[in-house]
Amino acid sequence: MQELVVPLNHVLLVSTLLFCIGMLGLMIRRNIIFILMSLEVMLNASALAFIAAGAHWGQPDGQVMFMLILSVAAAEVAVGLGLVLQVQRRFKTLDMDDADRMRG
Amino acid sequence: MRDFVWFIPLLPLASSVLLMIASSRLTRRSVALLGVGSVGLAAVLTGAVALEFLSDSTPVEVTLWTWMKIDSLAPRISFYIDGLTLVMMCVITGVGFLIHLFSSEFMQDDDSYARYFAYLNMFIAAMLILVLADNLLLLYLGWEGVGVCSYLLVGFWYRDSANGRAARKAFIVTRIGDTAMLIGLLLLLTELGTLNIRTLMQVASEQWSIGDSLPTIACLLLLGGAIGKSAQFPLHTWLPDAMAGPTPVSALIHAATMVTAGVYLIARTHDLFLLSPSAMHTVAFIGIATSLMAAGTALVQSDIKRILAYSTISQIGYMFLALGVGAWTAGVFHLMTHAFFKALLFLGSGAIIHCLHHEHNIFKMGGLRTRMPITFWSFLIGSAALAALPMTAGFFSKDLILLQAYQRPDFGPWLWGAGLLGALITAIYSFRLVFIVFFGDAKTEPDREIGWQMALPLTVLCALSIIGGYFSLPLADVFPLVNAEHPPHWVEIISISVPLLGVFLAYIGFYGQRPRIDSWTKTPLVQRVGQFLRSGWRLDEVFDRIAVKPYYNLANALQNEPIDRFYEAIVRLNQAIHRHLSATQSGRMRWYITSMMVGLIATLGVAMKIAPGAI
Amino acid sequence: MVMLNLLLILLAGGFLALLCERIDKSLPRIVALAVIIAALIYLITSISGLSALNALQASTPSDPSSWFMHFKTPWIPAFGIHIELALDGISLLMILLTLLLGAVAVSASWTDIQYRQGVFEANLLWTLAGVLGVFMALDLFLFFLFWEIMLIPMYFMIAIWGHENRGYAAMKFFIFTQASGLLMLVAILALVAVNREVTGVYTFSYFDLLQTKMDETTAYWLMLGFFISFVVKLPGFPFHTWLPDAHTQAPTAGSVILAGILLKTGAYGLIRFAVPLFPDASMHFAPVAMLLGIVGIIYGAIAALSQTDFKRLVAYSSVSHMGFILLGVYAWNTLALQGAIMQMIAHGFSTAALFMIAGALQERLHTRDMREMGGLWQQMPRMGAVAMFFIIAALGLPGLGNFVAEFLILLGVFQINEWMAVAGAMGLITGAVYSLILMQRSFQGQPNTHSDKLPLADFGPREMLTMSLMMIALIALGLYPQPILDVSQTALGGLLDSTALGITQ
Amino acid sequence: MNSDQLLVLSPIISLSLTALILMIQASIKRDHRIAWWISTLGLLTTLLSIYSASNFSQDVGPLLKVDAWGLWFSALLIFCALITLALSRDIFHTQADTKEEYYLLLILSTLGAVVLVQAAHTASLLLGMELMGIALYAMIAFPKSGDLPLEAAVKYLVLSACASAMLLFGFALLYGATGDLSFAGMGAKAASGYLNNPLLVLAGAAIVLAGMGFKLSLVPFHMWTPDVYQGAPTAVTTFLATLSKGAMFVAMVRLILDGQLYRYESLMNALSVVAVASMLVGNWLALRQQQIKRLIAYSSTAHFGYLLVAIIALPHLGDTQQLGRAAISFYLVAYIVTTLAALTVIANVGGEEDSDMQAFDGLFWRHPAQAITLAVAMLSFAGIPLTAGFMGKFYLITLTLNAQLWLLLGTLMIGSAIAIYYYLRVIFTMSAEPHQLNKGSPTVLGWRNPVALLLMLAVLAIGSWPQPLIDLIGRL
Repeated sequence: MQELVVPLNHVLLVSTLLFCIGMLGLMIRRNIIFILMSLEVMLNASALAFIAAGAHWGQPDGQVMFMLILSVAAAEVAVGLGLVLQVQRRFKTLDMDDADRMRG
Repeated sequence: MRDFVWFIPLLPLASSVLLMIASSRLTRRSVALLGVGSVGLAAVLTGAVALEFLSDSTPVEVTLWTWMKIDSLAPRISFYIDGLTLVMMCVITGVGFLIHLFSSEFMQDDDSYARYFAYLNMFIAAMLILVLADNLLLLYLGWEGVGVCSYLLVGFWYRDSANGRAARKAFIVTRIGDTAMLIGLLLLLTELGTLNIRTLMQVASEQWSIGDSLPTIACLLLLGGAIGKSAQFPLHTWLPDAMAGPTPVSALIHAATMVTAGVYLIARTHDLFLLSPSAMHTVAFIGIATSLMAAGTALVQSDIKRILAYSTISQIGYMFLALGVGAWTAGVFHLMTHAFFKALLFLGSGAIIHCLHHEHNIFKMGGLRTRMPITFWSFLIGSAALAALPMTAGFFSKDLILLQAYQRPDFGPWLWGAGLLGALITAIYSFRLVFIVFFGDAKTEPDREIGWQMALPLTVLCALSIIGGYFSLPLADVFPLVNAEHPPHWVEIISISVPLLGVFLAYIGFYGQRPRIDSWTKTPLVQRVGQFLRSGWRLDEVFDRIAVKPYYNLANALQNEPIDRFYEAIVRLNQAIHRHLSATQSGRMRWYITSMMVGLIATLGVAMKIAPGAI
Repeated sequence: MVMLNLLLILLAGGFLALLCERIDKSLPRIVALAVIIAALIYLITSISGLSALNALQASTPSDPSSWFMHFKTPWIPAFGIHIELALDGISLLMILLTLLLGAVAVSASWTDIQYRQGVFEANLLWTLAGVLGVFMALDLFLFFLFWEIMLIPMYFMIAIWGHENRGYAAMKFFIFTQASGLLMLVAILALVAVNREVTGVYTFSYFDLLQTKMDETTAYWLMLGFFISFVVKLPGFPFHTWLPDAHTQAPTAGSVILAGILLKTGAYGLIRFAVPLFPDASMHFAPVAMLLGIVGIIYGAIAALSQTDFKRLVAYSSVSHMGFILLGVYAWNTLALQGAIMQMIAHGFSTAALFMIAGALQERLHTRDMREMGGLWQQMPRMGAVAMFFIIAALGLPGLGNFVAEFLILLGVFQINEWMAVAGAMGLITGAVYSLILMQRSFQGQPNTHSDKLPLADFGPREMLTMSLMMIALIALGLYPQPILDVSQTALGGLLDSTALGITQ
Repeated sequence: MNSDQLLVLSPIISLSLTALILMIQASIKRDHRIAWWISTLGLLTTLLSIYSASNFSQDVGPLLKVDAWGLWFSALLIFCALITLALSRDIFHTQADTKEEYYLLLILSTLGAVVLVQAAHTASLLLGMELMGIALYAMIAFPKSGDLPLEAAVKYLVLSACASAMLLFGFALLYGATGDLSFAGMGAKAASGYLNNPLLVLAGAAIVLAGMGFKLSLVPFHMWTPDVYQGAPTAVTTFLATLSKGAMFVAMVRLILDGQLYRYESLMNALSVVAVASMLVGNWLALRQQQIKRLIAYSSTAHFGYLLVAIIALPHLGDTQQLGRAAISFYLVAYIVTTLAALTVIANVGGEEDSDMQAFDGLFWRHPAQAITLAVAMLSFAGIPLTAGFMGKFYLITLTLNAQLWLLLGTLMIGSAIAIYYYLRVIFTMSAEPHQLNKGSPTVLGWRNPVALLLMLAVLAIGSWPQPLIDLIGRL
């Protein structure tokens, strides 16, 4: 089982880091395009973790999950970009901090 | 006949109810007929009962129904007649009838004629119930009933707030006493298991022995009720103010009947008081102290009714003195004579006030001797009886009290001496009144002389004030015999002469040497003393400061519900939290993500901090 | 079935009142009155045939067959919840009071309610139904249901037809009672759970839960849950603050119902549930409860004095009077309990009448502020005399119902603890103070320059009829309370016995 | 795959077919009336297929676990979808553009939800969740007019995707620790001492629960809720509030039960913290909220906080385990039905954009039926007897008492007490005498009136005659 060159924990650490980077991106970026990119990073972080775990256990399941995540991410981004177009057309900006009409 | 004694209180009660319901539909004449007639009929019936009683003096008990019955508590609506009750009934219905008659003219011009008689009748009914009651609870019913009627009548002219204040004061101050009495009732009921007066007295003497603390407490509590109702120190302050009511009311309630209810109560429960010498002493001392104090105050008043009010307080003080020294019969005797002459005086003053356009100030009167002769003579006779001049009714009763006080072991002579001093002052102030009002120059012209409805009662009361002293009361079976040892002659002589001295002094001071006295009263010291006395020893002020003001302050502090501050604080806290939390909903996505991040970290922290012990 | 029908009559009557508004605007009040009278007649004819009642047969709390009536049918079997209604002496008296005051309330709403009277009368009838349910439900789930449900129509009565500050008052009223109701709900469910641990079955029946054994701490906590809920409704100090607002803001009929009946459900709850279910805990707690009662008596009386709003003053007087009930209930002996029940009835009438007078004044003067009144007797002598009667009744004049109640309570308390009784008796003095001030500021005293000029109509025949009924009731209670005492005694005896057993254990 | 399995999968198949038919229809004739009818019939067919499947329950491969519980909730969710359909019909009737895609999205989202409630595996969970979610983004942004829907959609998309990422990351960690992707396998392996890295399990589970907490708008993952509720068309809000949340909650219960997450005390502690925070913060936020849809949003936070209490109580129940599951089911049903009723009226009265409380001024007098429905819903939310919400609360308190979770019980009561205020405020607003300002009676369109009444009756029926539902839930 321990055929993995890099120990599982290390990979998981990397993917955690990636995840955090994505999250941080979400927290600090205001442009919606960058926000979507950050999301992509987060999703890929978990995909990486799945792959590592699958490799660790010697199962194909991890990679299956990776595929699924890829397609899900693609769908998300597709809808997301559609919305971005609308946002640009309506709000004339991509700065999400301006989208705060609803509050309280 | 005596079995139908319940008819006597029922008559005025029914008339009262009728007057209230049909007030707007009755003419003045029929109102008067109903109001006066019902009491008159009650008086006649009382007379019949009294006559019957003279021939057969066994006490009678009439039970109407059981008021309520819970376990052993079973007070009944039940009447009991013995000598004492009969004396009281005669006074109430007799004097009551006269005063009703007087009122029918006195109140002639008042808009609320029917209401007046309704109240007055109700008072008679309640007072009759009070004296007829065979148990203390029913007595308490009458007791409170007369209190309410007194309240209603004092505040009869309700549109003047001062009257309302006086009425409230009267009710509340007596209510303080009444509450003490009610607690006394609770105590007696709990300890002795009954409120029936005769059973109670019997059980009390069996269960308790002289000097026990419980009877003392019970007596003091009952005494509390008595001093409230009978306006004794320190709960007497309501009575002078109660003069705000119509004058016949003052005559009936605040002189002749209601205020003597305390005397009746103590006389009625004398067996209990006999168990507690200290309570007896208290009664005596309260009596004599009140008597002196009120007499001193009466000396300097200028309102005719207030003078009489203080004199009433003072006279009831004598009755208390009598009760306190065990001179039960003397006390009740004085109660009766006092009812006669004080009613007379009040009605007399009422006549004056009626004819002088509601003038109360004696210094604005004067020279009325010739203008209102009937009033003058009745007032003179009344004052003589009040001053206890020999051969008047007041003389006999007061003399009896003083002599029996003298015979009291230990401090008897002291009580006697104080009583004499009181008698001296009494004579001075009563004749001061006579001299100032009826002699000298006329200052206000009376617009009329009184009619027969007013004159007749005055005349009858005059007669009673003179011959009342010769009545012998059928009280021998009620009270224990007191040793009738005759005191030394000098005691009696002094007792007789002191009032005469008082009259003489009054003559000098307020008629003969008036100017000199007047200048004397202008000196600052006398002024100040006078002021002190006039204010009723500043008691009102004291009570105001220690009780009334703090109570009102407290009430004002509670006006806006301080407890609510606590609940409001909760509400405000929640609102503040809401405001702050709402502020976090800024609408900015980045901030939302930050919150999620924080939440994630917190969840992770809590989840991983504690080692998984469950596995 | 009689009990169920009674509820149905009122519920259906409510709908009828609602519907007939379309036919004629003045019809609903007639319908409401007719419905209440019909219910009253139905109840009286049904109970007059009861041999147990005629023989004044004592009932045992734990044995439903000894009660006057008992009805039980399954409802939610999964939790052992039944529709269980039962009637004993106490319930019977309370139901009669409810229906009588219900009729009074309709009379009070006769001209007072102008806006959508049909909806109002419907709410009134539904409130009555809820209250009847509270007085009859002996399944704790059902009891809680009625307890909460009756508040909703009441809430609407305040929120829709109330006065200027109705929103606040209605909200406060509802939140206080609901929040405390939550405590009771938890206590009920916990009691059921405890009982289930012992017996293994779910049951909400009062008769089964009465014998639940539990340890002292549990009992104490559960008792507190019930206690607080009932005391909020009573209301006892320091939970009374909703009452002045609710009473003041409610329309007249609402105040009548609220003061006359709704408060009594709290007292009823204490007598029926809080003490018998947890006798030992209650006895331990009694001194505190009695103290709260005393504080309530004095506090209510003092706070009443400084009020300028007629209704607010009467509301505080209710706080004071309800203090007597709390005091009496926790003395837990025959005398005090009889007194407490008497107080519920007498206070029901006297306060209802005072609120009606307040309503009548408001209708005529468009204010409840006593600073704008004064000397009104002259213009309205009948109203003045009636007011005087009820004020004097409220301050406890012997010969009227309130005195009998207060006397019995104080006597009962005196046998438990003299000082408590003495402190409670102070309420008689303080009561006199505010009562007379009320009279002084409204009907007596200096006439207000404004109100003096208004042409004010005195009480008319409808109002006088209503008032005389209540006066007669109070006089009857005061002079011959025996029938009432006898009926409540049938229930109280058993209640006292059953809790006495608990104490000795 | 045998025929039984095919039968139990029939609901999913039926929904998929409906989606297909809708697509085909779009290519033949674009008409939204037809689309509406197809969707409705499709959903009804699905309901029927659920009924026929209800006698068989079994696992379908490792991915789906079709049991009575899941089927029952599938039926409930489809009921929600039907209500949403009924509400949507009138909304989009009025708009000029053709809107058939909306129905397709709705069916797809429903399909996702049905998969979600039957998911027994990470992959099916992911698929169900995303299918449901992605369709929802589009539904939220569907109206062409106004900025709010768009803003709501963007927010929901980003935040939801973030939550999905969290969820997946958590699963990845769990997978790393256990080597199994099915819930049951994870639970078994994690519990059997197979693992040498307990922290990984805890961290993974915590992150998963956090991700789910987002979908259930539990504090502190709740912030999107009011904005999305407000911005979305009311019909979609209804869909989101009932179907999406309900499905996710069922999935969460499955994960916690099958994955045996309840064994980890610290995890349950973390859930307790979240529950307490949700109960309090949710109610506090709603306290003086003027937008009624936001108010419902905040109240949903509180209600899922209450529901979480039931989950936390599960391991403490001992012999009354059955009660726990019944409580969860009952409360969820009660909450969903009540929410449907409330939002139906809001859709009716407030229209699409305006959900300000003012629109409800004097509603009792203007439109009694709607007002009474909303009032009943509010009372049900508040837990007043005779309503479904009360029975739910009844279950919940009984449960908490049995589990002896005093802190949670206390919070639950405080939360409920606070909640009375704002629910009552709605009722009070409706009972005010109508202002002249207020525009007559609302435009109540065709279907909605009977729908509202139906839902009100359901709320009352569940509350006053709960025995049938109790029996039904007991059999699950």
